[in-house]
Amino acid sequence: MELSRERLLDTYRTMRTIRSFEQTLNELSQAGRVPGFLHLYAGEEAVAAGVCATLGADDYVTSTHRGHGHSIAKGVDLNAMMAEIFGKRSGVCKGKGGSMHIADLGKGMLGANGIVGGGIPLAIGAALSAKVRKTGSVAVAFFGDGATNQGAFHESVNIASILKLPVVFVIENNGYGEATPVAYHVNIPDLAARAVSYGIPGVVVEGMDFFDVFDKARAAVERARRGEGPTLMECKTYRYFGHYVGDPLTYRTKEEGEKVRATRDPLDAFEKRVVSSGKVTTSELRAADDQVARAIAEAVKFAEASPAPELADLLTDVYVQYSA
Amino acid sequence: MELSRERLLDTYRTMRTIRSFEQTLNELSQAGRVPGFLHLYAGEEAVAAGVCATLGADDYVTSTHRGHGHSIAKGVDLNAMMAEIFGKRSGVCKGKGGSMHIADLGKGMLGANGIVGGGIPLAIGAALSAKVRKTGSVAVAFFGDGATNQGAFHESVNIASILKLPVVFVIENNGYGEATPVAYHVNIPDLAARAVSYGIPGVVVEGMDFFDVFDKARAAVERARRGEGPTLMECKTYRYFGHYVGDPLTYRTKEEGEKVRATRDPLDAFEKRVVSSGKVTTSELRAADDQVARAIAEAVKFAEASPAPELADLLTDVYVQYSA
Amino acid sequence: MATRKCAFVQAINEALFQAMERDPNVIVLGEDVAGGAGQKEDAWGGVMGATKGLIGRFGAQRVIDTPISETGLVGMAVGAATTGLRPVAELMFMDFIGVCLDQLLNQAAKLRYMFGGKAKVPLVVRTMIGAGLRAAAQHSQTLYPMTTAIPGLKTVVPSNPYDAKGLLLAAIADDDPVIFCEPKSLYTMTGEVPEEFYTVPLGKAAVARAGGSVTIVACGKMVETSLAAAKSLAAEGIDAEIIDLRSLSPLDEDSVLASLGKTGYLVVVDEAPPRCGIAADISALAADKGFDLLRGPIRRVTSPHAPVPFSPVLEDAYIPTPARVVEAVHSALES
Amino acid sequence: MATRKCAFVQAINEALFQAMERDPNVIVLGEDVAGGAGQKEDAWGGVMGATKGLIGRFGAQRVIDTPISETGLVGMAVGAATTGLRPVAELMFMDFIGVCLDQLLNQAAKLRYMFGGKAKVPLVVRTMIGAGLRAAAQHSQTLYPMTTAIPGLKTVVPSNPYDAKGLLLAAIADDDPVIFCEPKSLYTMTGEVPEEFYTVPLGKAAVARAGGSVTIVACGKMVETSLAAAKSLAAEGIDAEIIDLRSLSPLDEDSVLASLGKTGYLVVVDEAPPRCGIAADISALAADKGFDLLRGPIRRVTSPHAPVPFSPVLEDAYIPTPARVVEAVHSALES
Ligand SMILES: Cc1ncc(C[n+]2csc(CCOP(=O)(O)OP(=O)(O)O)c2C)c(N)n1
Ligand SMILES: Cc1ncc(C[n+]2csc(CCOP(=O)(O)OP(=O)(O)O)c2C)c(N)n1
Ligand SMILES: [Mg+2]
Ligand SMILES: [Mg+2]
Repeated sequence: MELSRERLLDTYRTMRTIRSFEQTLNELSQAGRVPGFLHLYAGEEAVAAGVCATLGADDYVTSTHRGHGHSIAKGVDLNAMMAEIFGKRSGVCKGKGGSMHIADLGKGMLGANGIVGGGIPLAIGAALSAKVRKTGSVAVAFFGDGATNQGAFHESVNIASILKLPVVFVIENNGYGEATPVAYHVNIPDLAARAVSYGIPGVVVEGMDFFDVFDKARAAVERARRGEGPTLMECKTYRYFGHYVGDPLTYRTKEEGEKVRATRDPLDAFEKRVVSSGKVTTSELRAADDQVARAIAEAVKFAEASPAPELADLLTDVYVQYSA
Repeated sequence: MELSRERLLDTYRTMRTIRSFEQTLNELSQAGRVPGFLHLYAGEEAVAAGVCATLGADDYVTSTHRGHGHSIAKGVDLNAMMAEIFGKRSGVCKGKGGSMHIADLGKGMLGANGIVGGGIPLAIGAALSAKVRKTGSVAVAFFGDGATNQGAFHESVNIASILKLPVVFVIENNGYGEATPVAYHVNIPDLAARAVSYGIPGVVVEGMDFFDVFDKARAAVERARRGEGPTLMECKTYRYFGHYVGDPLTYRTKEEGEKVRATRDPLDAFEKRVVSSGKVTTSELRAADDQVARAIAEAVKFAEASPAPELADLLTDVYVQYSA
Repeated sequence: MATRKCAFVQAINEALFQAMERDPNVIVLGEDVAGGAGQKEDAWGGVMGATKGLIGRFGAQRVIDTPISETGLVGMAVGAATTGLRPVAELMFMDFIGVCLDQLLNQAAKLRYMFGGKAKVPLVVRTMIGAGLRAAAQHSQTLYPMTTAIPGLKTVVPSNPYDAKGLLLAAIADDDPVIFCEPKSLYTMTGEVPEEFYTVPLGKAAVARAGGSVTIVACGKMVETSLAAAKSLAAEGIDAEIIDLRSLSPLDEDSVLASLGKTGYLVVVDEAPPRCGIAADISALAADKGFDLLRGPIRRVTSPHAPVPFSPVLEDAYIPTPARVVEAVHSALES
Repeated sequence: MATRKCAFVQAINEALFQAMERDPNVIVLGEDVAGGAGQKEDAWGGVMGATKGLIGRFGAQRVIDTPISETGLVGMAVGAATTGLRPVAELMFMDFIGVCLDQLLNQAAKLRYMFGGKAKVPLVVRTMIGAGLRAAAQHSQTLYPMTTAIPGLKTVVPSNPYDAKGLLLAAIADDDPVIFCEPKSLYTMTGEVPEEFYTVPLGKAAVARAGGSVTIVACGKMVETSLAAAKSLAAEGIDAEIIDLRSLSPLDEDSVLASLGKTGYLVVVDEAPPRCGIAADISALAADKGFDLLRGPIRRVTSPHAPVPFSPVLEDAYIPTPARVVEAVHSALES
């Protein structure tokens, strides 16, 4: 474990923030206090945290409909995220995007995306930009197991391979695309095997283990930064909540979820590992929990207290300039 | 060589017909006697002939912009094809489709297609139809190396795999997509390796050798008919003419083409093999050549003599029925 | 016919059951149309339950869950339709048409013509349209102008449960490809629906409200909006006639012109943005074939030329309201 | 400025050279835009030669051949535009928009709005449109109504070499995504073109012919058709004014209405099929804001509601002709 105590605590805070953010939203949404549809990231924290821990501020990520975790891990402001989800003017997108379109280009977060697979081409574009402008940045595309069946995935990975773009493709294989199990929607045990089609490395990752994600992401990011081209990482993970808040979850057993929580929970695993390493104490982690809880409560308060957009906002930001 | 003398002669006639058809069109087009753009199949005869020799009249094929060979091998009437390419009312599509849209559903030919990769989803649809209606038919999708980089390819092969559809995917790897060499547009030596992504067999085929194509296609078609799902065949082949009639062919050397013609020509190879087997004589083949030459000349005469479409045809066939 | 109150989404569901009962060549396919749990009674049956129960009744051969591969699934439906089946494919949200348009634009719509009439494509693509659910810019669009513009496709938009069932059954029986647009904000709307099989013909508009002062043309959710506007207008003595187009292609030009002949004034209400949309299309019809009937300018009430915003206050301002329709009618009548 | 005769396709080529010279962030990408032969002087430079020579001058880092993967290449361009480049992507034929629409409809067009104004997408997509080359139904469409309808995109259609160069340079300099439609049948048209860098502003129509009897609105290839019609009309004493829209979005409403104010009569000529197209769009504008100026019905001359046929005799009957424009003008003036 080469990470410093500070970085380990940072990482823990990131994962705990994601978990608490999603648990809080689950409750708020079920109570009818948040508009719209929410896709929660709880359970998959180690993927976003592990990958983003290998990135700098100038690196890019593209995300999905299940994007809160990526935004938090990439450092997007919690208050601004929460306000966005509430549809408020103080939101990171002025309330125009909502949960499915959170973006913060200043943080290299190129957007959640409501189109399955839609962010993958954008990621190779960011990588092309880095390559042509020689900025040294790397781009990461996060997407689900289901998204690997979209044409956009196939075309993008191939292009990235032949142009040797500095990009890492991260499959978050949480076992399902909506209600459809991965064993139904593909005919192969490991999605990482699809790397063969593009002549790039394919890596299977234990996505519930921050350290496995971190190590393998670091290798992939370094490879990309060296100009050697893309890597396809498949992180085996699990989503704790339904596909969306309100999903009756009829397609999987209660036991399945309970077993994952009991045996593979990414926060538990992390805690066990770092505490037993002696680098971080349990009480430090509990203090972090409290800190996170306060930050989330603060974010909710901020969001609720923020004013709604103004009607004039309806017609701004469609174009930079739109007239003769 | 288990094929009977008659079938061998049939095969030869098919390949010779394709070759002559294309040579004739090349001349007619350069002389300005045929409207529109033409993509010629000469050089790739063994693929269409070899695959279609394993199919029955009730089996389906989908084709590409380079579709004359598939149509001829599937038994579409020569006169009707030629008239179509001339834009005549006696054409197989009444002159409305032209070279890039030749189709004859009665022969199981579901259409040439001007959209690269566009026919592949149609082929899995025909296979689904066969499966649901339990007709025992098989569908074959022909497409180029370049088309394997289209999303439609990826999505279709995956669906076919998980639904175990009776379909065979035939890549005609002729070394180029337009002016772009395959070694540029993909990063792997064999496109057949893409089968790994779908958990289906991938087979590399010497596409200039009718017998190799025939044997491997037969295995794939039988597998499909048994309900065991799709196969991805990569036929290594070569196109003798440019991408389209008029292509300056600046992207490949003259020597490259001459070498293929001298060493791998599918008609020469076939002739050598069947004559040395003793099943067919050279003079039988020359007689077939004459027969084919007459048929092509006949087709051109038919096409040229045929009347143009009538203006009323402009508005028919848009819908089966279009009114309240 | 025996009728009873039934929600819009149930009317859709019932139509699918009845079509599948009558014809073994009708199949349903799409993402989670069965719903992941195979034969189980509690399978999703589509994200909104529109296909619920079909898998239990008709089995996985005819109710086919697909991967998230719209080009593959829509194209497969086109190919299946050309070779003997009558597929009903679900494109979950019409916003997703961008990942599969080619199979509609260049294949389904054109095969028959390109093949000189030798193919037919009896395909239905069911898809959800419209805003109002706080689903933001990529899940709220009203994109039927795009398919209406494509020769070779038909486009249908029901505005109530009765039409939803009858139009869907007509679409499935039709031998041409039909894009069947379901306004998602109407899914919970209830209305009288016959239990039996019946069809509502494609290409025939309905008079949703008879009146003599002004013609309001609308479809889908905007029929409800126009009816609400007509109620306020009636209170001021303005008697609006509302034409519910039901089919956008084929278009029932006669009904629009007949109403215009009665009233002389026209307002077109549409949820799509203004450019190259249905509101423009109907205006053009009236300004050409109906010019002599027109007694004033043609006003359009549409969404603005902007994406659909997430925030409820903005989204509510985005969608045409009864108040805006009333205002447009006033403006049409006053000039 | 020094001008000389230059073909439309050369004007495009020159604009690309000049834009790339001025700004290292401008890149060109697409299928065979270099052309397979790498740095060689005789590389294709696009199927029609529009990008010829760029690879030799700017190298493979900025002139990028892509696989046949339109979603990948257009989406890559969108992502690159959002992160500092100014990509000019080539979508060879606009007919192929069906395999990549999502990246335009839901990404390029909406990122800025969805992100609350924090992104800009300075992207140009160059694409060929139109019939006349015997290229049949999947290589001849006029699909700009589709992109015009999408809020967040701009759509431009030049009608001559001068505008082609100036509009393309303006599009590349523009900070919003622009769909740049090149009528392929105009590629060989010649005209006076300045050698220097210049721009023609987006959103400004041109008066292609001044006149007082009737307003004809057109764009692209149909400007030429309308000019030919005006010539015959002039012989009968009908003095047509022709408005060349140049930009479809933003639309120069004022120029259309100003001309209508002069003439009182309107004919809209467009190569796209009639439903939900530009002809309908302009009609709707006139029937609303220009109603009081109208002295007769608005006639539209468009392609029929049918795919583009292959056979030359049918294709020639498909595309609007000067004769049909003349007829429409007669009909507009007579009623
Ligand atoms: C193109 C497209 N098709 C379908 C959908 C509807 N949809 C939203 S999320 C989802 C499942 C995605 O599965 P996966 O990629 O595994 O991501 P996960 O939800 O499991 O994180 C689907 C089908 C969509 N948003 N976009
Ligand atoms: C979607 C799409 N993109 C681009 C084209 C233009 N185009 C026509 S043929 C062709 C090359 C196809 O290459 P390949 O699949 O290898 O087939 P080949 O021509 O070599 O037989 C291209 C790019 C097209 N017709 N459709
Ligand atoms: Mg998943
Ligand atoms: Mg090829």
